Amino acid sequence: MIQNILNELAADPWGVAGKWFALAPAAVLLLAAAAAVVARNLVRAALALTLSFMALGVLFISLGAEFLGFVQLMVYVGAVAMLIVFAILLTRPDRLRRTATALRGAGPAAGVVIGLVTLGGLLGVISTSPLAAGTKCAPAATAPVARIGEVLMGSHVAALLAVGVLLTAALVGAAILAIEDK
Amino acid sequence: MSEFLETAPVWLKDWVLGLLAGFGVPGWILDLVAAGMVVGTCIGIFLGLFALMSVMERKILARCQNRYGPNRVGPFGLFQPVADGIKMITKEDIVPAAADRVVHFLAPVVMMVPALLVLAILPYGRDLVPVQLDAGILYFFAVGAGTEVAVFMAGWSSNNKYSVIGAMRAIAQMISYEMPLVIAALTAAMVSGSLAPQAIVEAQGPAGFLPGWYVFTPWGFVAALIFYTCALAESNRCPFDLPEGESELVAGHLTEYSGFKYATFFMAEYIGMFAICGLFVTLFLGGWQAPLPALGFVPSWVWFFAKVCAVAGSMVWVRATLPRLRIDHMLGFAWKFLLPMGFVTFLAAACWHYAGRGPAGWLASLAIVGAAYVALSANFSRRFSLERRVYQFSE
Amino acid sequence: MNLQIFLAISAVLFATGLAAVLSRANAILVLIGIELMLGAANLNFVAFWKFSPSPSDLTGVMFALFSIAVAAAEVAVGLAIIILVHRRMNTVDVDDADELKG
Amino acid sequence: MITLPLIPLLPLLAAGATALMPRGRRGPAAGAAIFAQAASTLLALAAFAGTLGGGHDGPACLNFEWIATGGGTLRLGMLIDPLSAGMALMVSFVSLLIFVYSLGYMKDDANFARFFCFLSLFSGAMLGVVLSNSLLLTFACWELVGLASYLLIGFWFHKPEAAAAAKKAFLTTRVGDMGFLIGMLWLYASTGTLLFYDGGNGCLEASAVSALAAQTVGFGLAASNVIALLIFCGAAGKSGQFPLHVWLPDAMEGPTPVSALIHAATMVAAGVYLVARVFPIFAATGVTTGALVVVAWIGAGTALMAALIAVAQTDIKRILAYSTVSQLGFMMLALGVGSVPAAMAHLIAHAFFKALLFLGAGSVIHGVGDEQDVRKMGGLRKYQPVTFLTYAVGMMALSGVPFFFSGFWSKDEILHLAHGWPVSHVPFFLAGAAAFLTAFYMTRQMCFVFAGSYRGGVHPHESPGVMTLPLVVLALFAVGMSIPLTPAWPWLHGYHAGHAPELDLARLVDHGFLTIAGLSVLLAGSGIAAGYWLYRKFSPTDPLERAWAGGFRVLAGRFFIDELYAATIIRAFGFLGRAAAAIDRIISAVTMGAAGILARAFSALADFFDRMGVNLGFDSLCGGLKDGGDLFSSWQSGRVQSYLRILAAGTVVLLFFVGWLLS
Repeated sequence: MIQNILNELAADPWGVAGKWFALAPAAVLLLAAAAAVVARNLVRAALALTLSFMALGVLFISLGAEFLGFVQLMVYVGAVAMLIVFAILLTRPDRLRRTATALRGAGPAAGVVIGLVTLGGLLGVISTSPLAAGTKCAPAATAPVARIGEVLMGSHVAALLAVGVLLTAALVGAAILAIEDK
Repeated sequence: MSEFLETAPVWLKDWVLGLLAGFGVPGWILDLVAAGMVVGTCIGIFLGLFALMSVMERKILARCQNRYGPNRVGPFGLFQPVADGIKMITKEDIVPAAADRVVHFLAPVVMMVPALLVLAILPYGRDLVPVQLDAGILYFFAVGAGTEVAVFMAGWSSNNKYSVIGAMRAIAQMISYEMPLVIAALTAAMVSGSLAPQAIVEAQGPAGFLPGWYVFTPWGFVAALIFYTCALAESNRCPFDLPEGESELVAGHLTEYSGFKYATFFMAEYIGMFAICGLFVTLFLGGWQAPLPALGFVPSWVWFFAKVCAVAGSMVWVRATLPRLRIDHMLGFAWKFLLPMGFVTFLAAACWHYAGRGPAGWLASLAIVGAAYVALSANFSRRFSLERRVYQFSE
Repeated sequence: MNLQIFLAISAVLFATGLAAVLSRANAILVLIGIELMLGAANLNFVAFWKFSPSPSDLTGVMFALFSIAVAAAEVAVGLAIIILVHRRMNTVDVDDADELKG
Repeated sequence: MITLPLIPLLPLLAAGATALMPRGRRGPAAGAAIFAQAASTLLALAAFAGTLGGGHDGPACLNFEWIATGGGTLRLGMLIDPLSAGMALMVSFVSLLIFVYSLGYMKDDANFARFFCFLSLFSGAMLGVVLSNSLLLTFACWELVGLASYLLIGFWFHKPEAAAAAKKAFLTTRVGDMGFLIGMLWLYASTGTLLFYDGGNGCLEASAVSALAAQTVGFGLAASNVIALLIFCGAAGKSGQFPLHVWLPDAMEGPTPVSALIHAATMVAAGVYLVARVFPIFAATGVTTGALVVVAWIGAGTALMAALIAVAQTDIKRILAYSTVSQLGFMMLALGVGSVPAAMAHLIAHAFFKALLFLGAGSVIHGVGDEQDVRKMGGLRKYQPVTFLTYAVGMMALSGVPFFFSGFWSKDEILHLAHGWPVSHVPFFLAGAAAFLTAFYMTRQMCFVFAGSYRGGVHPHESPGVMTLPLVVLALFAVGMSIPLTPAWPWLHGYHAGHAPELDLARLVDHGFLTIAGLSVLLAGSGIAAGYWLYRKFSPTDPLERAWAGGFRVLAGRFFIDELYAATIIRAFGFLGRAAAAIDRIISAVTMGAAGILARAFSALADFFDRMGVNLGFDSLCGGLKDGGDLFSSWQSGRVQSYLRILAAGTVVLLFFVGWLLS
């Protein structure tokens, strides 16, 4: 295994480096996500989440979905992360109460165990699935902006309108929920 | 001669690469060198512009206020930025004891990164685009979103109430003004049918002997004004500089920064301002296109930077002219005036396009934006009608 | 670089989010977990699109795009609910909001 | 042709612009509404002029693709043909007059701008109904019209009666619209299109209609008949036909211009128009069978019933409202006996003189200080001369005074057609009785309002010019419309059929016509004479009430239909409630009894065990049960997260199980 990698490295160092470098965003993504989940400080969790969003966007871009990656950055980093930050600052717990961010007790442990079991199951399925083993990367798969526009305004136009309505409804609903009672 | 000047930067790069290839340097090193030359040139030019701007701003402000401005260091005070830089670097770097040290340190870095990243897609000249991106405009805004994170990091990590308030105000302002900014930018993208900056510039080529810049159409003029206003707000410039208002918030999220970190923030804000001016020029002022075809002998990149400097200079002028707004007025302006106006401009641009881009479209879009302006401004100004000032103790 | 790697990354991300949802007490962290799970799903969509036989249909990308839009709406409403709960009960701890206790 | 969509769009745009204006911008709001309405009237006039030439085969359509869904495309369209052009011109012109009138009537209302916004919305939606070439678009505009009607009836929502009336109107018409919706879906399922005319593929064109007629759905009914009856449910709701007429009189709680525009001239006629528009479906299996028979019977019955009720009402607007219901019944009767032109003739004539009557009533109400009870008026002839004269014109047109009033000719033609209906003669007699009563109650109202001496408190005055001008214009039309309606020069029939009419005075002395015309002159004359004789002197008790108090009370109580509905619904629910309570009692008695027996047996057993085995661990058993209860209770922790954990664990286990099953 290691010998294979070394041989490959000797043959085409730049290609191999590129290959591993392409997985760097994935590593950042997973580490940042883990940091967000275990953080004690809520704001740091939000910042780690922001980093993981950025890494996910970069991953999308490296997979050829440039437009989607930019949308991910714009929506999640520009809007969702900031919303979460605002929510954190607006709901600071009282100093007297427990901060309740610690990972303790049987319940949380059970949650972690369920997460791990799920992970095991998923990885097992992925490693044995014939679908995953057979397919190779299709380098031609890109999503040009013009094509996205055509698809969005063509066969998906009903969904686009529905999303517009949904977002408007969510905006109004969120405002009504969070508005101060006069 | 003009052809040579036009292609001189590209020629220079090719020459260096050819020289290196002649020495038998491997291909991946050549790639690195090519990228490094482009990046280095961009950063170098914009740092130079920043230095020039920092002194020119003070001198223009001084002119506007009937005084001299810096004139001690070097001829006409032109070496002032050097002195400032030395001062900034040698100052002590103070971190508050209660601060979150890691985030406090990272904030200026995170601030600087998007400011530099967005420079990659601007078309500086006919052949000078560092990265040709299909969705360049979207990239600009997507990467620009990182600035908000940086501001929040700076404000929160300082552990100081003024910093947090300043940061939250800055973020609220940026998010609010980002909407009309994007809408205004999208009108230009829609009309030129592309999100690629170079394609947008090419779509604004000369129409006969007149420039085909979008700012010379009714919808384009309005969209340019909206974009310009939002650009001022996005780069936290006067009259929208209240997040860092020194008289109310002791400089907001910058309160606890000093020395080189402060200089980094300062620099990032100025480079961000240049970048957004560059986008403004690209979208509405014809990018590197010469104003008149007859002036085409001047290299395109000269035109680009001339326009950027002119727009940046006008921002200084605005700063010297207008007072600072109140926060609710500022947010209300974005949501109740700029955003609806942006939507109407969108509609007007579509009308202009479907009416054949000729005089008919011109009149139709003029009518639409005119009617919307009258209706919206009447509605908006009614809420903020100024009352007659009463002098309580003067009688 | 094959599909499996991306599916594995997505699985780890999903499990991380699930663990957060099931074990963190703070409602905002629960929401963060949900966002991670949604991100994992989007990554799956994009990966399957990338390795699909007909990528020019853009099905996966479209699905991810709409899922991002829906997620944005979900975050807005979710955070509004959290703020409302905080205002009413002065807590953002999901375990403290147990008025339906048997 | 290309300007066709502008006719409904302009008022809609005006409504949108008015809605966005800040409160209290009265001038711009009214200006925008009236300007848009005037422009759309001009466009309608141009479209009407375009259809005048004749010789057109079929309607001119403007179809377009509205939205592309995954499987196919949904198409909408506009059309112009004599039917819709005449209706559009009438609607836009009457609307324009009523807009102008509202300037005066609503002058002092605080929500003046809102009123014009709603009026514009209504007018745009109504024109959409008229000009639509797709049942779907018709339905959408139909519901918009209903919304506008709801908003305008409840315009003075601070009055509880107005709010209740708005709700009643909305819900009652919704009952009919449900039928309409089902009919529309059925039509779409059977024909695959909702476009009326689409170059041979529309749902009203020969191929689709004959396919519908050939399809039998059960009880010997053709699909076309069932669909037609379902659509007629919607039309009956909107046009106030029995049994859905109850909302229309209550709708008079709205401002009077609204009553005139919506609840007399245009919206209530939309039902008639709808039936006329989809007439090919109604007539798919012939004009003397199927759905049209139902339409004719309901029309005739409604005409007589509403006329009877109108005789005993005292509210000036309610009398007119029941009269409207009655006249709509006439129109439905005309459609039922198979004549679209006759129905449209009466519709258009009625629109003008009924709008005139309502506006006149508004002028009266305005003049006597918002009093609506006719017993408290009287002698207004002297104080409001213009209103009196125009009102008299409207009254004579409605009563069918011969020769110079449009109502005479259109009603006469309906009577004539009903007489010639091969199915039954009963509707003809019902309609004749209704015509007599119409003349009677209108005379009664005139006597109450304008004759005698003034009995009210406020000093009456004539209304301003902006209100009387529309009255005069409408009065001219009420008279002038008689010209294109005479059988001697049947212009309207020719217009609908697409050829030029010719003058033939011989038709006036045709034997069949003379009989019916003579009869109808007799009916109108005797109605007026009876009314004048009974009411020439005012008395606080109605002469009819003195003659037969019981019958009068039934009429004044509107046949107690409202009460009947309330009683049946309340009784149905009451019965359900009592039944549920009874079942509850039985079950609880049985279970309690059984539980009592069991408990007694158990207590005996417990007593036994208590004595015999307290020390054998019974206490510990109780403790165990309690612990079990606590355990179960603690599962109901109320904590979302623990529920989630269990859910997730269950899902994971299930997934593994399914995976194991599959592998």
